[in-house]
Amino acid sequence: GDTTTPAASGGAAACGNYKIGMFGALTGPNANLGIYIQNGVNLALDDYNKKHPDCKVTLENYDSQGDPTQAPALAKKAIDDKKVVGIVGPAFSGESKAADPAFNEAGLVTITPSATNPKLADNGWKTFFRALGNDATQGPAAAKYIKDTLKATKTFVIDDASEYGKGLADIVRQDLGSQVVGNDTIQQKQTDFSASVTKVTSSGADSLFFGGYSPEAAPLIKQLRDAGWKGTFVVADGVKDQSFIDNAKDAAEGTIITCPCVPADVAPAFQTAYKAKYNEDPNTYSGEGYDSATILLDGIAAGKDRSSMVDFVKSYDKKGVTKQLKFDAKGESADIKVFAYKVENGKIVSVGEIK
Amino acid sequence: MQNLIDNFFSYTITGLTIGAVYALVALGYTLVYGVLRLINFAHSEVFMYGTFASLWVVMILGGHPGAGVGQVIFWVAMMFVAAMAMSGFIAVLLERVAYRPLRKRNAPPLIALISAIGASFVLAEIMGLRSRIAGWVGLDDNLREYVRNSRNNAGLPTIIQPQPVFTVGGYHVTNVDIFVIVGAIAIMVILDQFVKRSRLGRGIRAVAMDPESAALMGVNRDRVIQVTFLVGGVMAGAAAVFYMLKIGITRYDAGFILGVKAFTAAVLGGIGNLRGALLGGFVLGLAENYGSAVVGSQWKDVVAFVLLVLILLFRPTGLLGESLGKARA
Amino acid sequence: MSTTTSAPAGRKSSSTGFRERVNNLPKAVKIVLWVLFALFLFLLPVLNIPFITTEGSDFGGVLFTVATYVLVALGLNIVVGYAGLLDLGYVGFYAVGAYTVGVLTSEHAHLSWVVVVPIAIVVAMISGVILGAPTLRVRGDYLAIVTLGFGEIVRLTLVNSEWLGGAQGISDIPKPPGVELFKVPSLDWSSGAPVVDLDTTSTFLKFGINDFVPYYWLALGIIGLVLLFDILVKSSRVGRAWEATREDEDAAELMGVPTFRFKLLAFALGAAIGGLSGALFATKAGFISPDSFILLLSILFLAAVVVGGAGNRWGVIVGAIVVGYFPERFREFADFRVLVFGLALMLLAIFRPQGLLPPRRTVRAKRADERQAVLEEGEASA
Amino acid sequence: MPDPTRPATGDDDTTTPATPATPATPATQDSATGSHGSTDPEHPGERTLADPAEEVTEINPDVDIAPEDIGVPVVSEGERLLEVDEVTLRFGGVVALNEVSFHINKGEILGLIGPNGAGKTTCFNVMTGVYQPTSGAVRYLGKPLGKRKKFQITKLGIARTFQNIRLFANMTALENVLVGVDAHHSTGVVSAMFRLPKHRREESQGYARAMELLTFMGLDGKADELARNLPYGDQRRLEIARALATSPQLLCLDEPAAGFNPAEKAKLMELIRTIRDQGYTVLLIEHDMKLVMGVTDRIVVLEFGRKIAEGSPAEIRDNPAVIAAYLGVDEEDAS
Amino acid sequence: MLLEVNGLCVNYGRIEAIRDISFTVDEGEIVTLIGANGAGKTTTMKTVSGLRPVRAGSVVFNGKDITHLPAHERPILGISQSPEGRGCFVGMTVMENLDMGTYARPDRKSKAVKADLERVFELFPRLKERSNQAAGSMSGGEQQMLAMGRALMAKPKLLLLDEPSMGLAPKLIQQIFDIVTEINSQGTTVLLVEQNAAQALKRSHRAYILETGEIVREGTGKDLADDPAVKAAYLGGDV
Ligand SMILES: Nc1ncnc2c1ncn2[C@@H]1O[C@H](COP(=O)(O)OP(=O)(O)OP(=O)(O)O)[C@@H](O)[C@H]1O
Ligand SMILES: Nc1ncnc2c1ncn2[C@@H]1O[C@H](COP(=O)(O)OP(=O)(O)OP(=O)(O)O)[C@@H](O)[C@H]1O
Ligand SMILES: CC(C)C[C@H](N)C(=O)O
Ligand SMILES: [Mg+2]
Ligand SMILES: [Mg+2]
Repeated sequence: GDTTTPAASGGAAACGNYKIGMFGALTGPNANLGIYIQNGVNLALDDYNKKHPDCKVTLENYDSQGDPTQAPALAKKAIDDKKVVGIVGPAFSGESKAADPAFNEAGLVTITPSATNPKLADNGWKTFFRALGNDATQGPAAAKYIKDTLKATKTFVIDDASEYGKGLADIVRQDLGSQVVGNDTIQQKQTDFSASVTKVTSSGADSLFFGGYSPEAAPLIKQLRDAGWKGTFVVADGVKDQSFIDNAKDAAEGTIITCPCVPADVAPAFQTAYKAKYNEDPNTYSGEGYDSATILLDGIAAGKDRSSMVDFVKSYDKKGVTKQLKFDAKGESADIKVFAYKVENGKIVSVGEIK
Repeated sequence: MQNLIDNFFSYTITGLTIGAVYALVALGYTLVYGVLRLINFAHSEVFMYGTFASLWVVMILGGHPGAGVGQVIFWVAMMFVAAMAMSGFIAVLLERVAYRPLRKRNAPPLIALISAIGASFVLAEIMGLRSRIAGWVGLDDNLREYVRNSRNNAGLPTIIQPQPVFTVGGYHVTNVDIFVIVGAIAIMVILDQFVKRSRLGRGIRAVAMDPESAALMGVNRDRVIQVTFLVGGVMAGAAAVFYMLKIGITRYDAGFILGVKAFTAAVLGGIGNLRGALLGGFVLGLAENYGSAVVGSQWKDVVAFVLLVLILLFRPTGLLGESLGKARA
Repeated sequence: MSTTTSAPAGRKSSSTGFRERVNNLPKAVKIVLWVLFALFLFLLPVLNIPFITTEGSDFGGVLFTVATYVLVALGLNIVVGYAGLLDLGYVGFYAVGAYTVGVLTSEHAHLSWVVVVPIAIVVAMISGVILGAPTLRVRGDYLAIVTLGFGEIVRLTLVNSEWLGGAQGISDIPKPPGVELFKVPSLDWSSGAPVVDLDTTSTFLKFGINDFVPYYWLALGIIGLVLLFDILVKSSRVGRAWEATREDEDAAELMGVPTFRFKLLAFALGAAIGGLSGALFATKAGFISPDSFILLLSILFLAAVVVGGAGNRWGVIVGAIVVGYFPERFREFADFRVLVFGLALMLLAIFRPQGLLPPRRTVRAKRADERQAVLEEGEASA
Repeated sequence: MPDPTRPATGDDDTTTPATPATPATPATQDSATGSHGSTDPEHPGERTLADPAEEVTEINPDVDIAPEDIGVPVVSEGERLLEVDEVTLRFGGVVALNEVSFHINKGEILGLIGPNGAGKTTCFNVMTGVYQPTSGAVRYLGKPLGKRKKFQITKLGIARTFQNIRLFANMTALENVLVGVDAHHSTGVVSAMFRLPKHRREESQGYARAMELLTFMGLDGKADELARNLPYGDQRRLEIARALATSPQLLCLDEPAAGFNPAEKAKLMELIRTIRDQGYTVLLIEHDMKLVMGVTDRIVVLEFGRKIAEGSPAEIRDNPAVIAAYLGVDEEDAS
Repeated sequence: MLLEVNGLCVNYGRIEAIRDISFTVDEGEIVTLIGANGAGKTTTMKTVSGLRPVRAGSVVFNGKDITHLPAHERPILGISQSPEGRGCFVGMTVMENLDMGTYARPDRKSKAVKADLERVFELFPRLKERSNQAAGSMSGGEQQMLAMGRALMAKPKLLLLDEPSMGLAPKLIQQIFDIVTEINSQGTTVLLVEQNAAQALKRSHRAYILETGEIVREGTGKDLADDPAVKAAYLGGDV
């Protein structure tokens, strides 16, 4: 956009040496999801710094490993760093719930490119913004896909008891109604799913929805396939991660993944730039990460600091690479789309928007 | 409950397979507890290294689904060799580094537990940081595959395609199920005989009960302890192979929970008692599965621990009783 | 620990010579030293002393964490150090304390913090009795696994119970009521020499979300009280009964010690202190979930007690500082910090097998052992 | 000797450390020689032997260690204190006690003898609540002990020592005795926490009594030594002190002279008499006939879990059944 | 000379338990050490069997310097000890304990072992009766028999007996001394520690008297037994 502003031309004196924060899992089992986002954010920074070579903005990483218990301390660290004017993240729903109260109290803006639990927006946090659709739309979309596209009639639903996984699975359960033939809950870090496998196979389900992340999804489907279960495995954005396929190997084939993230080809210019930098296609939430960072960078360019950033984001309304970037009163994205993906020949490919 | 009745055999078979893994790992706890009277906290990592060894050997040999019988047998045999060697080695190393120095300093048993915990962290973290560590060594690109995403899961290709062999009560018992259960029992029978026939068993018990008198009988304590760790490690290696065949995925922290379970199994059966470990492993595996069926998978571990508490209340030294005696009042 | 390098803190020093010298000082001087030491502890979070202050994470928060570890270690020391009961599930009581606060102030009721903390202590104590009454008959190492099971049962119950907030936990735990008495400015060392930074202040005692220092002060005060309690109880018949039970349960019983009752008492007191610590944790965090109460924490707590010197309260405090502070201090090792921490535990175990500050009797025995080792090795190598 | 005004605590830091009771002598070779016997190192064979009495720690029979009033009904001298009534105890196939009956009168020293494995220690175990008899009963002051716990029985006034020493190895001698004294104290957490008067009174009285007992047993110089560092003989004596500390009516000694040489045994014999004279009743298991005959008023003989004889020492010495079962033919040698 | 101890010094920390003691045991002898509590008898025994490290001096067995040989290698050479306090493996049965005695015997699989077992059972019928009872639940005296039996099962060249009569009934004490004499006559050399000094001296070829860690007198058993000073000090003279 046209972001040449007085602040930037004001030279080094007015330059705030601002930083933006990236809050999410950069290491640990879910690191891929964080890194996809971080890549997008970095790209936005590159763009900005190219335009403002005399007043660069730097990125500060807050690696939560996706662990809610580590989140509050990291939030505190970000808050104490007065140069940080906005946060992209927290990436996961669990850690958002743990960290956002502190951000709210400190008045530090957070734009999450990926945390999808609907309840996050209900806390009245002034600093909370979500640059994508939440699970209140993803859940029904998944249910719709199962019913209408897969034409499945018996669905088993499993969740991982996490803020995200359970929240999403419950919505799916509700939408599928009587079609749900069984439920189960597993634990994060669990590896032996034999009991769940027995339940699924004996229920006669032709499809299984799993609300959770890839470290559990991979062994779950592997053990299901080993036990001879032939139905369709449906998961959501938490499993849209290359490591799912790396680990489940052949068992991953045919898995349906829903995601409120746009496919790479929706924004060709972004796709090209991304590919040039990282030598691969943009992945889950890379575009959303780019957009979220861009909003904050636009704010910096407009001379906003930490305290004035909230209002800037609130009134933001521009076209980003993924969608029209605009937030409602609760901080939710105004423009919402959910897409379906499928695992084919060891790749996650888009099969179009779920409408 | 209805679920359990309907799928009783299914839960039984899956319970037995995972129980077999618990039992083999439990042996390591029980053996070491037998000589040193301490919980070898790092035994779970000994097991975890075995899972990686068995995984890597399949990767090196290019294991893939749908191969011929001969090839599969070769792969599986190599998995055992690699895992047992790796786990045995780690166990012996552990004894050297984390326990022997303490023994030489007459450290109280609790501090040995701390040393073991430290060793457990170190071993797990080394595996979890293998990509970083490999980076320093300037790793050849060919090896990238082995260290990629070192904190995430690593999956084994399905080299044995599970095939139903026969059906009980509506459940198809697969070749993998049979292999795991029969294999584990066979290994344990061999171990039991080995310990009984060789002087090792007597040596272990003697050292545990009275190290001074044992020395007077000519028992070499250091050697007995070392062999004990080795045997425990080799058993964990075997368990690792069965685990990989059944579960198919491992991770740098995969040992932790399994270790807790296996130790529970050892206590359940009567710690220090080899057959107790076997029984404890199977009982725990079954209880978990039956429990999951009745009250839901999320309560699986709760069922296991409640069972443990109940059994200990009624049989304070485990199902088969411990084989370590106490002096009388 | 680095704090012991400063003057009065040296009381913790393991050098008996130093300790004797301190003990021989006139009473007035001792009191002054103690007061200075207390003042130092009070100001520690705002002094921002280079090297000691953690770069990676907020120092006030780290100090608070260390303080909860110290509290937990004092409680666990009663169980493990005094009564000799190996408890691998201590985090269970910590969780009970935290969740009592969570449930009664946020999830299902909105009672005042001041009311809830005593309730949390009592609930934790009751849970200690409930766990102890049936299981304390189980001996030695079996108890370890039973308690471990208890810790896991508590955690899994939290995960799976909707009523307790499930895996998502409980948020919006209110802050304790504060009084704003005075502001304490902090020191800024960025220019090399300390400069008083009037902009960064902590208010005594205003409990907010983003200033952890007042929580540290609160915890410090509570530690003082618990310490006093510990000293008084240990030096009584109760302390001797624990010790006798630990040494030889049958013999103790035959000498008239109702060992079961005393073990249960140790369990209950330990649990109460653990619960208190958990309550503090919940208060400061404002958000608790089952992930905060994993088995690993029990093990770290135990490590604090053993590494410090089970049975010696000053030792376990040092141990708690090591276990609570080092992982934060090691943040610069980033990914390698758990590895470094593990190595540190192993090295501590090997080079301080009796703990950093072993109990008095072990010190004595150790000195004899060392001399013996020297004599024997001297000959063996000759 | 430690300052008697010092509160008796086992704590590390609340009290100023007492000066060590036995100053540590440096471990140099020369400083340790020459304190015993003669010193000509060239001719060890020429040495005069040390006076054996010098080797034995002096006890102080004059110290008043009479049992404290613990609320047990007073029985007068000669009345029945404890009665073992038709007690049978089986361990699987082994009948350790077979309908054994005997009684102990207040103020006497009763010997319990018999071949190895006859059931003597088991008898102690039944009397102190370690085992429950399969049938029969143990009556104390006329009331059956029933299912009372071990510590309750101790509080009623039965105390014992162990055949294999079982001290609290890592506590000091003083602390060991204090644990025994504590048996009749009741301070709990609350009174300790607020240092209530009851607590202070019990602590100071307990400390005084413990020191008295140590002095009586000749161990006052070793009050601050760890039990495990004491020589064997001192450990045996400390066991007796600890048992006496519980203010028992009945003191049961299980082979207290095992491992002692004749001179030491003689001392012990004196000691046991003195203990009785201070108002205790003593039940003694011992294999050394000289000791048993010399000190006991009455003897009960067990064999294979059965009582085979009972009577005065002189009667027992001449009882043919006892000779056959226990003493053996060459009686002179055995003593 | 089967055993030769030269200038031996052993410490427990700063306590010098034995100082510069020297003695010898000839093949086929019974040699007794007597002395008061804490004189250092047990320490001497433990040093010979390797349980205590030596500070100075040497131990030579059968011409071989074994001063620093680990304890567990000494049974192989033919040294066996029945320790003070018995040291039975409490959780093992009586039978298993006796089995442990043969642990280091080169001929442990031969028939000789069976014969030795019969012999031990003959000496101590109680052990045969209770061969499946846990050693820890045996009475004190029964455990003493077991310790002795276990040492015999090792068929040593040199048998170290530390207070074998402790806790035994008078009749059995008699028997123990008979056994010692008998196995000695069959060729086993015995080093004996006894508080029952009168008996021990009567049965032994030679004896040493230990006082506070030093040897203060030596002589034939008979000479010492007749020595009035020894009588007064250790034989319970006229007490
Ligand atoms: N727990 C037990 N299980 C089996 N048998 C036992 C048990 N306790 C004791 N016995 C047996 O009961 C008998 C009596 O033992 P006890 O210890 O009372 O003998 P004792 O008279 O004290 O002998 P000693 O003089 O050798 O000490 C012995 O044969 C012993 O083996
Ligand atoms: N483990 C130990 N630690 C410290 N000192 C010890 C230890 N064992 C023995 N001693 C000391 O060493 C000295 C010699 O003890 P030792 O046991 O050899 O004597 P002993 O002649 O066998 O006596 P007893 O007749 O009591 O068996 C004694 O002073 C004793 O206190
Ligand atoms: C990165 C995403 C997969 C995170 C997920 N949508 C959550 O809410 O936790
Ligand atoms: Mg006995
Ligand atoms: Mg001795």
